[in-house]
Amino acid sequence: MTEIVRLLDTDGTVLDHERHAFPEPERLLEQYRGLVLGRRFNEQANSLVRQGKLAVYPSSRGQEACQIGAAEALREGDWLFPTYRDTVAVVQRGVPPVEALTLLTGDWHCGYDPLAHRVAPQATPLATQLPHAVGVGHAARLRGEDTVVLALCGDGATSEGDFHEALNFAAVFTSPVVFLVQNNKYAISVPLSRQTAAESLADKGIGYGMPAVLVDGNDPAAVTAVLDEAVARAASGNGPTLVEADTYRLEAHTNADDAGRYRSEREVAEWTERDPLPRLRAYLRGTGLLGPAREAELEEAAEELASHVRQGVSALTPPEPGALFTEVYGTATQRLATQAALLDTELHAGAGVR
Amino acid sequence: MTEIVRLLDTDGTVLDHERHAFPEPERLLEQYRGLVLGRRFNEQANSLVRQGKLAVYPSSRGQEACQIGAAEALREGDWLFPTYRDTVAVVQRGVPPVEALTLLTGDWHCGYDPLAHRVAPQATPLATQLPHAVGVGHAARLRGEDTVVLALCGDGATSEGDFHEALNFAAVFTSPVVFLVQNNKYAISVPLSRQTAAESLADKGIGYGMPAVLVDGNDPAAVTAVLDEAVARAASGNGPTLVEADTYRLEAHTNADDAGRYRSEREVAEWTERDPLPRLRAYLRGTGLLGPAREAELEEAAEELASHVRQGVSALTPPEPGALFTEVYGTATQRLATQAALLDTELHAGAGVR
Amino acid sequence: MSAEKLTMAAAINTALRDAMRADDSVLVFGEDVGPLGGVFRVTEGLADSFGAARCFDTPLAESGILGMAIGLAMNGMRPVVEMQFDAFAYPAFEQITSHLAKMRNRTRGALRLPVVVRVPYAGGIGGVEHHCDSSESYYAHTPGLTVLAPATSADAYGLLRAAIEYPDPVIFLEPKKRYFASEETDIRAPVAPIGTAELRRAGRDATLIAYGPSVPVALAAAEQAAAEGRELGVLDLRSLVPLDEHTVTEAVRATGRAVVIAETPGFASVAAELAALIGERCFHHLEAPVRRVTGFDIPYPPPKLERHHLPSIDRILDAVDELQWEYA
Amino acid sequence: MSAEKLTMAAAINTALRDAMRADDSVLVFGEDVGPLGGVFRVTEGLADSFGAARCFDTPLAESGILGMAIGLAMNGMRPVVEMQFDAFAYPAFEQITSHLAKMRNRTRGALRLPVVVRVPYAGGIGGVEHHCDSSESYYAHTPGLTVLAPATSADAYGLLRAAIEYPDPVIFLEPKKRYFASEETDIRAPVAPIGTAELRRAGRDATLIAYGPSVPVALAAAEQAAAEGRELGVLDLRSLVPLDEHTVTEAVRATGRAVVIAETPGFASVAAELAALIGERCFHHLEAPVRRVTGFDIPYPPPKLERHHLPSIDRILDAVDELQWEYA
Ligand SMILES: Cc1ncc(C[n+]2csc(CCOP(=O)(O)OP(=O)(O)O)c2C)c(N)n1
Ligand SMILES: Cc1ncc(C[n+]2csc(CCOP(=O)(O)OP(=O)(O)O)c2C)c(N)n1
Ligand SMILES: [Mg+2]
Ligand SMILES: [Mg+2]
Repeated sequence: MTEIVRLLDTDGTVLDHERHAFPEPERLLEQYRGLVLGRRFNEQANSLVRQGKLAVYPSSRGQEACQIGAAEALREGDWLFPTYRDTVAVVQRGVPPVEALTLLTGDWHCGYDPLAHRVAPQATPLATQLPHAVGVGHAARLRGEDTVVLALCGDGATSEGDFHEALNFAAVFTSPVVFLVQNNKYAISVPLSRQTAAESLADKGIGYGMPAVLVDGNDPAAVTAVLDEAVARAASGNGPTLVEADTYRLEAHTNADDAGRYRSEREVAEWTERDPLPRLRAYLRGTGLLGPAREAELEEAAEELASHVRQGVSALTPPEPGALFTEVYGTATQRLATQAALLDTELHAGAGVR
Repeated sequence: MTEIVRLLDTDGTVLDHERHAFPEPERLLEQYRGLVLGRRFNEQANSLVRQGKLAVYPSSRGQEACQIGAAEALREGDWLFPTYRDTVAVVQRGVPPVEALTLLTGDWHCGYDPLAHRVAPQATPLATQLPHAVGVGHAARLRGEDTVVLALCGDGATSEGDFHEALNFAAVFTSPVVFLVQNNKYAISVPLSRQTAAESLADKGIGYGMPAVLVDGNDPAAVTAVLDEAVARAASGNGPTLVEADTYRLEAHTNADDAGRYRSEREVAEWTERDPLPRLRAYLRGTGLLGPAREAELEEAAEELASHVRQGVSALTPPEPGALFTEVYGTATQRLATQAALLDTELHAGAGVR
Repeated sequence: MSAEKLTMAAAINTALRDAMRADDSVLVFGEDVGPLGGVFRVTEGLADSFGAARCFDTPLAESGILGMAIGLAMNGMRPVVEMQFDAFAYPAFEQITSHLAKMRNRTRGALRLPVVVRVPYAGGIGGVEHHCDSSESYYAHTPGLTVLAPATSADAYGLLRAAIEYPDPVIFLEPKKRYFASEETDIRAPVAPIGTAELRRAGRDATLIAYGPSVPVALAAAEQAAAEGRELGVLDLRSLVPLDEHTVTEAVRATGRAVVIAETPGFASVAAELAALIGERCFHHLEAPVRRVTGFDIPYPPPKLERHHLPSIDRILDAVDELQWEYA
Repeated sequence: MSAEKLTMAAAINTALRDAMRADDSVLVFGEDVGPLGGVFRVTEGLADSFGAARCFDTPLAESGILGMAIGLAMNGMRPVVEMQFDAFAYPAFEQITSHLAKMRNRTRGALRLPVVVRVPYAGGIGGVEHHCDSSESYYAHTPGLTVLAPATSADAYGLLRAAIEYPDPVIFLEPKKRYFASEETDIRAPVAPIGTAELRRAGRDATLIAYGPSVPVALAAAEQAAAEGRELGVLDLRSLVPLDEHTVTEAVRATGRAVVIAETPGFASVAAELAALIGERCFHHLEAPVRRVTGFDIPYPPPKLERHHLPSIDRILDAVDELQWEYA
């Protein structure tokens, strides 16, 4: 059975770590900032759902170590391929938070420029983004660039054919892709036992001839160490890595879900014990890097982010209806021109005509 | 690296075999009959192509040990899921040879009754038959039957998403399915190195939590031993097995292919040395079970089969054009009734009207 | 049992329940259909009532689900699978077109596949991308598939029962936005068989032809037109394949004017088929060109813009206005 | 270079070669397109000339191929992928509909995908099942895809060059049965841009509308009709999306009669779209209903029966005969 990489215990004490370099404490302090802000972002998004300002929000509460770890493992010029659950990673990677929420406010399908940020649109159809990641990495390699692509997916998504095809392509083409599976134990209501009969998802690496690592996904230090290695391997031309992060979705799948139907409060409580935030906090307090002043500062930054998101989302104005037609093709077809004209006429006729 | 199971050396001498039971020599004699007839069938089909009586034929020359082994491993009531390349297995399983060739004569898509023979239609879209096999096995299990399903595919097909989904479903549902991958080293022109970066295809078993075996696919004794075990495991409720058979396609992909474009004669010559026929023949001669009289008998049976095929194929009459419409739905739609009437009118108007 | 208020979700749940009770070989499976009862709660309670062998969750893989259903059907079962949302059936497209649709034909009737594929489909629920596709045209275009699109709770019940008993594969399109619309209905009342359209409202001036989510919109438009002095008939197709060509042409011949209404992008769609068919069969009865009021030929819009895309009462009535009444 | 005899396969090969020479970012990949040169030899010699980095074989997985192409296009490349046969593109259906078609729209134009998907398609070559599907209607129905179907070697060259230079995804349908038909052609002569139909033959009595493999059949029918005293125009669409609606309606208005010809099953197809469009736009010019001569609504037949399925000269002329000439 694949051994799990863990560098910090749940109480923040440092564990033996022979094969993996423990990250610089300063780096972990930076990450802690991300965790605090990410947690606050998740909470803010939840309340925007309650206020009806987001259609839905798939929270990553409990998975923030993966979110921040993924974004922080990448260098400038690297690419991130997120799913619907990875908004915190997207924001950490530099996408303006309100743009990252555009999908969920219902204003447009993707609110940011993927090329400018090297962050692909958040993928909803499961596992479909993984072959794209391979293509992006392959293009870079063809041009001799050392770009690395980090692609995220969930445990459920590993069952899809596209997961298989992407990992296999990456291995065959020695593509610079890090596949990070956030195994949060559920695909909506369906438990991991329905996704695999293997001991771990990392076991799949062998079948692709690809190095695979199982990491404690709630241990920010371990996530960082493992992803650093995988990114370095990819950047140096040694190909892809499969990383399975053992983590847990502390909240329901989305606000529309009722997690009580399929899992126990006890299970949630157990995983709350392994929450990455207090874990890293305890470690950093121990090192002396984190004191009350710094903590207050972070709280403030988190509140600032939250208020920025609140205000930004409230200030959003949906695109003009005409936008429906402008970017379907580079040049509108005769058919679309006719349809755009029809809508335009309707809108100018205005209300009350009938 | 997965070890290969081999019980007979290429010269027919018996090798050490601790973990696998060497099949009864009488059983191997029966298999030898299958090999001889299968080889002759392949040759006959090739010449029918040359005569323009088959549209195409994907020969299994060189892979007959897998073909016969697969068919013979099954018990009454078990199911076989073949591909386009597995006509010899289909015939060995009891499907009348001419019915098995109907796809290739162009008379109809499938010439036999899959339910009567428990042999699925030969699948052309790669790997798509594998999830079907899981469903057939699952249905049997739900009814408490000990049916086993043996599903065939090639090395190329392992790259398809459906391969992944089928193996994963089988493992998760502990389905009584034996997946036999005939790794004949090529997918048309594409070599194995473009299908996987792993050491063996059998390595994929681990990722599914499924036992996997790599077997010398040109060793009829080893194929039999391994498939027997896999079938027994499935029948007793212990779930699926992945079997990779190391073999080689001695002829081109089909008559339409030009194998000289992608592989060397030397490579073919090397594999000809490992041909399953002389190998088993040498062993059987050594045991004394096979003598000149028996060999002559088999030759005769093979010629009889060939002539039966020749005559049967020549005697085939294509279905009436009206058959195009009768089995699209149980009851023809209004649209199809109109179209059938149109064709009927045309056919009755006859030639020379225009 | 007589009429009661029932949502379409409840009607479908009852149909599944009754079918499972009537026939042991009926199996319900897919993603989240087990303990959760489906993301729309359509399979609620089935796992409880019939056990995990009859109603179960699978690994998350639509092609695998469809493929397994095909195998189960090959071996005596009657699988009813759920594709969680319209666009998430696309991974199963090869299984649907190359196997599900063709197996009967391929084997000259020896192998029939009584599989029902339930697809919650179409828009109007404020769903984000990939959750609101009108995918009916892909299926209706594929020979060998029977494609149903109920608009009412009663039809949802009756057609689903008929679909499950059908010897051949059925794509069963459930208009999401009707799931929780509750209506007075007697689900046990007999329902017209698969392949029959139903005139929901008579009207001598023009015929509105709709199905699934567009039927209530068409009825509302007809209601409003009546207030304005025009009598519009509303034909509910119920079944896209087989299409009730006879009833369609009769209804249009009776009025001489037709508007086809559907959420699907119109290009090369079921709506195009209807316009083409009417053009072919009713040519000398038509007083005006057949108009299509469909979704635009664009990807399904984001939630805040979807109302501009969907056929609306106004857009339908505008189309009716343009049916060249000056020539009447 | 002036006119020479060139098969469509050779014209496409030359287009790929010229495009690869003109632009380093053009990549050709798929199954067997490398050393083998494709099962139809369409990519012959490209791997040799441009190296394994520019023309290569992938693992055998169509969704992976399409997905990788999307990623390559996201990062500056211009992939030209081959789906070995029409029906073997179905595993890539989700990638095509949910990503390839939608990426530009999803990102409001920020991400454009200059991907060309070459699909050897349609029948008439005696191929066994799954090798002869007319899959154009699936693609044409999907908003965001440009769908081309050349009928001649010259168009195959010109349109493929244009497709590769196009900023958006193109489904490029290559009629297999035309691959080895050789015709006098000057492939370097300028070709009308994407989105323009071409009147291949003028004729005042009726208009035959065709594309891809059906164009030569339509031309042959027109030839025969001429011998019988009827002048039929033949319009070659070349581009299904965008459809040259203007030229179609002009051509039909000029004759008042139209027959749409296509191998595809007719139901909810591109042929249905044409009939619907003509009905809408040419209503007052039509002397007779638009007739569709298409493949039947059945799975593609086995080789020995395919001739009964495909639009034939006789079937086209029968349809022309029925265009209500008695009213003329
Ligand atoms: C192809 C596809 N099928 C189904 C869905 C519906 N769906 C959305 S999220 C989800 C569960 C995904 O689980 P997992 O991959 O573990 O990711 P998580 O949500 O746990 O982060 C499902 C079934 C989808 N988005 N795409
Ligand atoms: C989905 C799909 N894609 C492509 C093809 C075309 N094709 C037919 S056989 C073949 C190669 C298959 O190789 P492999 O699985 O190794 O089987 P083998 O022919 O060697 O027995 C290909 C690409 C197909 N039949 N189905
Ligand atoms: Mg999960
Ligand atoms: Mg092979």
